[in-house]
Amino acid sequence: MAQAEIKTQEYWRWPEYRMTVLDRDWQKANVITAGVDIGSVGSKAAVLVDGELYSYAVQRTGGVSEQTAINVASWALEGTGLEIGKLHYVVGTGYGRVNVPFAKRSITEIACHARGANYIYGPTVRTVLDIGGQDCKAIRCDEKGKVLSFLMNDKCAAGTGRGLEVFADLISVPIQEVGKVSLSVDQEPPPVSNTCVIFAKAESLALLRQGWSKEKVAAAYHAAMADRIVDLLTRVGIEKDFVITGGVAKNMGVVQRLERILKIKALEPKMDPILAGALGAGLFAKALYEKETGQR
Amino acid sequence: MITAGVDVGAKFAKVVILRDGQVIARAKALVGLDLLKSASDVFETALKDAGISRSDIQRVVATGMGGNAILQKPPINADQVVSVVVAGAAGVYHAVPTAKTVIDVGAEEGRGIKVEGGKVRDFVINERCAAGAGTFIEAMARALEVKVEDLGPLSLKSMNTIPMNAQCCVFAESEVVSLIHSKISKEDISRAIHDAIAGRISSMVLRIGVEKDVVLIGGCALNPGFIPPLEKELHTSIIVPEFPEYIGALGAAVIAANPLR
Amino acid sequence: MIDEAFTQFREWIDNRHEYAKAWKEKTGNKVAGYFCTYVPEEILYAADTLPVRVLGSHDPPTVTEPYIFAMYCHFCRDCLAQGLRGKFNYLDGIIEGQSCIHLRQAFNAWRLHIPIDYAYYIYVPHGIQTRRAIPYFREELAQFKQSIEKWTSKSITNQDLDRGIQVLNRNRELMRKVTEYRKADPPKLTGLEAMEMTLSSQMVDKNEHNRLLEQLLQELPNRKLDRQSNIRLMIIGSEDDDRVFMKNVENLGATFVVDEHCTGTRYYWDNVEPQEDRLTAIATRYVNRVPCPSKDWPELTRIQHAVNLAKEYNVNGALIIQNKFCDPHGIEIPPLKDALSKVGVQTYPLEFDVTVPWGQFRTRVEAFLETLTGLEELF
Amino acid sequence: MASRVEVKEYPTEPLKCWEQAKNLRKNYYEDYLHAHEKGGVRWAGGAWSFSSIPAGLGEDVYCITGEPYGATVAFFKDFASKCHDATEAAGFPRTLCSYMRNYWGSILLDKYILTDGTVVDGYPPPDFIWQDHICCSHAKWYQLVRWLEKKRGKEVPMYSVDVSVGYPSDFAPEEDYKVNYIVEQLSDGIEWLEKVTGRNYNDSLLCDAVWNEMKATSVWAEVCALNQGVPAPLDEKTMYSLYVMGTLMKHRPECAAFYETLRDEVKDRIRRGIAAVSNERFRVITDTQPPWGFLKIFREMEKYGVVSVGSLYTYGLIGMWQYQPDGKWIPRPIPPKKPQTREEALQTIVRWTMHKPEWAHFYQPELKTKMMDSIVKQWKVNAVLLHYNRGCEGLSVHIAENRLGLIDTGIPVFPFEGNMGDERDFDLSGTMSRLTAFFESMGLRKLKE
Repeated sequence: MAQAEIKTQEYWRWPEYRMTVLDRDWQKANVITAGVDIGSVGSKAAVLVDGELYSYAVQRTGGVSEQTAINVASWALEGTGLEIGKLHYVVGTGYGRVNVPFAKRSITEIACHARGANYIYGPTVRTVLDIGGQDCKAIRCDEKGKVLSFLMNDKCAAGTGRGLEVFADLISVPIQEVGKVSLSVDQEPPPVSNTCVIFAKAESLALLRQGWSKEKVAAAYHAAMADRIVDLLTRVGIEKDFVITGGVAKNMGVVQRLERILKIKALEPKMDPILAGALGAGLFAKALYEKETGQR
Repeated sequence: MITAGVDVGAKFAKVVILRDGQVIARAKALVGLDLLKSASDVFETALKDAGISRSDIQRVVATGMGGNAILQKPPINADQVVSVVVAGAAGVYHAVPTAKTVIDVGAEEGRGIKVEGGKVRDFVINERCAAGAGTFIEAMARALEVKVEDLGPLSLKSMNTIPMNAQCCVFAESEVVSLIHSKISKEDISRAIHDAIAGRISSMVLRIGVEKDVVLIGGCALNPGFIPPLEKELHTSIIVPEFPEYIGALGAAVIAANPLR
Repeated sequence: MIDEAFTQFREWIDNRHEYAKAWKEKTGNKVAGYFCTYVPEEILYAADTLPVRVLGSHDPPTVTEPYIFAMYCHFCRDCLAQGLRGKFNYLDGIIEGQSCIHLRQAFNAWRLHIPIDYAYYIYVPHGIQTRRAIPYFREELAQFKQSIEKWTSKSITNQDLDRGIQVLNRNRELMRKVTEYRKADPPKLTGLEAMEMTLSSQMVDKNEHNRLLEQLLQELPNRKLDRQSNIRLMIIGSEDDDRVFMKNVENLGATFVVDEHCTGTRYYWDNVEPQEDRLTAIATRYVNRVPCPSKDWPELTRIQHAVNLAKEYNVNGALIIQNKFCDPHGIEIPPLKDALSKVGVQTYPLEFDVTVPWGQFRTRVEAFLETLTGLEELF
Repeated sequence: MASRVEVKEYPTEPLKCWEQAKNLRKNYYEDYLHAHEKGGVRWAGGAWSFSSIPAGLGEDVYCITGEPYGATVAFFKDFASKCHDATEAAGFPRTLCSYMRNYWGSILLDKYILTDGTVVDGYPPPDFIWQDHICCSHAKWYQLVRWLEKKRGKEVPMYSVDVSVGYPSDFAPEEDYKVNYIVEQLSDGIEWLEKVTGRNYNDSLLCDAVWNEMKATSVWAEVCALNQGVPAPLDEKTMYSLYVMGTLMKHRPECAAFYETLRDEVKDRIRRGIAAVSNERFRVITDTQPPWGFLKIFREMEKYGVVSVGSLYTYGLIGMWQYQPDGKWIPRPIPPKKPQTREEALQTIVRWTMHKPEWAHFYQPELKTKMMDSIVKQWKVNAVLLHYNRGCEGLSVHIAENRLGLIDTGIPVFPFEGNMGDERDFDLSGTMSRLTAFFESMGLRKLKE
């Protein structure tokens, strides 16, 4: 009996990375805090010295969030001479926020993304769109990065990072590339009609088999994704300045389509927007530490 | 008389070659973007396996999502296309003649078919939501970070039931993630996943009514974790024929052998 | 005593079926299931029949597919599923008082597919804002009373009706008294406790429920809840008996201080005002009560009532619960949001299904609580 | 494909009164739009509202009924999806009635669409709302129209009639206290109409309107009864453009007149053996509103020689029927004499309306199953296609029970999910492949590409 064996090349798997800001020295700092953002797909740790980003790491969330938390935090500290024990205060956020063993407190990614966006993009930010692995959040905030109101996508992951991963796999294009690929069409095809991740995949597959190019299908998929996200944004109401955080913020295919539909430009990120949640948590950690030690 | 059935499914293409009612070859492979090519390759393998050539085969009947792609197209030159429902019924009649109810769970579709002597009396196919289909299991396996084939066995180790809402596949996936984060064991989560999918399938099949014998076919029939909860939901024992994923192709081959059906 | 009382409420809910069966044993009388709070229980109590409301089990209703298309709310499917699974096989009758067409399907499927001696549908008018509703409903009630008399083969006298009215009014008064103590800061009881009080009252003999409420009320004033909670929440919307959700939310440090649900205050907010013609008195109560949105037109009176509650109970924010596919409540979400925000009450909408995905909802609710407190001290 | 079966081809030809139908619809929407320019009054309400009552306000009273408007929107998918986005942005759940969402969306976008797809800027608000409450959404729908208009600074008075008194038997007199409950609301309504319009009410116009309505709804049933002929002179896709007149203006004289012309033409088609579908060989009926954006499924069906001869929906949403003692289901004959007074008119129209065939299943699924079974037998139907319509809880209510009931009668049943007004809930390719599988299991083959 013949049986072809199954190869799985993981186009959805994005690279994990870390970095240290060399021109900063934690030895000279009064307050060393960290924010650990355990998302449903990616986990991020940001270490802050006196409220400035010092080092960070981004990796995929594992099955056991405690372990993931320890791994990502340790990796962020790698080679800095710092260790988890030396951190003054750690705040956990994201899906697994309550499972960060060394965090003194957990705060939702909603509050953290608003605060983090305020740090990354400055006080003019009023609307934050965070496109995460399985959730999509539209947040309205004030000049301090305090949340005024927010909305999350309904119980459907269409228009989230997870959907993109499934799609990248389908058209065998690395996840970091799909956005770019989707833009390389001379004319925008109609969006895939289906929002359910599985059916959108099936629909895209059918299109590919009808002879559509990868680019064209990618465009159709991204367009549908953008439509979904716009629905959410219009519900919460969009006000300038508008920024996008989370992993998908790096997907030009989604971002440019959003900007086209909304007729509003998203601010250029000064640093990796996937860090917004962890940064916000780190900043809250600083505030909490100062509160605890009576410095505020 | 030699006939062949080719089932071009959403994930796999399957071929069955029949000589006077006896299966002489089976083959399957993942389908790529080019349906005709994928199907033809599997077809070739099956021919080799049977030690015959296309000209030895009187009739070829195609079925499955991509069946039309090989209709009267070389090298297979299928003579006819029949729907998965009709093929499934015919295949089950050949494999388990006593069957009254057929449950067919493939990659993207779940189906329930009421059969009488190989004829379709009524059927139901899952509509817009893919929960309750093979892809669902795959997505869950990825969320749990276990191999798809391990998920079923894992679930059998669990003693606990956790209600899980499987309306939407990815929604369920998020539930899985939150279960992971709330320290539920992989065994229990796998169990919850299979209970949920069994719930979806059975509630669909109940529409057409469940009459013994109940036969489970399609790729998901290979998943052991799926059968106990399904039997529990439907209050009946379930028969899984040999090579359940080939039943559609078998049915097509059977229909090819009896063109007057 | 207080904790015993609340434990008793909880146990009544957890053992609802055992309770009803035992009651039947003990009294030899009939037990009637009902779906909607528009069923005039006064008349059933007058006939010494125990009305028990069919409420959620929160098991996925996997057996209802053949009878109810899944675009109808999970609650009506959950109700039917329990019937089909034999959970209510002790019922002598099943009754529906007209409200939404979702529950109407649960009733009809029950009538058609579950063996039961007696099934009755009361055409409770929808036009409660018209002046014609009360006299019309009085006629419907007369027919219902007749039918019940035939079924229980005992005639219902004015004294019987007074007895029925008295026990229900008493139950309503007592539950309203308990609710008063939710105004206190911190409140004297949690939202979960309040919910369990109401749910149990829809399941057990109200005479017994009243006795327990009376005892509870003696000590409640002196109760100190030892839980620090700084956020006063309101919960509003469709039928809601999801105790797990209440517990989880209150574990996050908020307290539900009032609700607007037919499984909450809406059930006991209005009494029957005595009149010479008892049926007119009852009809008047059900026509003028705080309405289900399905009957609340052309004016949006329920929303005004919800706004008043929000003010009286001094709430910081409100969760708007919509059972997926519940049209009457779904339609009112935007005006309700509007009206509440006008009095400074922020809201967050949540779509409920038969099981609530706490993992997902937790983030929404926690973030909502954070926006209410604003994490002020951290900015 | 294996050998094709040769089938007899019937002669076919387009309907002569087609243009007349088109114009009636076109004018209807434009009359509403321009009512004020002619000094007229315009009102909004449902297709089932007692439209003959406002007719007593004068000859220059124009209305727009909500469901047909929602369907018109649905027919133009791009505009429909803009409407859905607008209502969801406003915070309404997407699971609500899709006609209602199309209608609200049109208001939120402040755009008005005509039958030919022309989108006019500025949604014309009605002078008053005259509605009845039949499902959970009907009065709520217009209550929210009112709320939306108020946000735009326009006060729209609303009156809605409660008809939720159940469904009377064909073989016993209606219960007076139920009839009177509705009649009293209507007479209160007349006073209300006078108050909000400042006009004097004309009872003889009311009597005319009631008479027109009974004629129109009875004659439409006669037209449908003619479709019992083999080959069917009309197919359902065509009937959709014809029954709609009754949903727009059942109380108007031109409606009754049009149905009489149509009836005579269809009789003539029967005499000459003219078929709607030339290769008719398998007759089906459907149920509930179709997914309006996808009427091509009917053309696909024709490739298999399948013709839909109608549905309880097309026959009985507007058409009035009744059972004879012998069990035959026939067009409901209109009363012997025209009502002369307000009281007579109200009594007559209420008793008439209570018997709407499509009203029965709201309370008793068994009655709908019985009517569908009568259609199957009297119209010689081979199978029933049930549209589980996510867009309309009112007409889909109890539909699963109807499926079970029909299966018991031995007729093959094919249920499919969709939505009359929201294309996101309808999967064309999936539905077609399931439908094909069904036809195959019925022994049918594709006759033409």
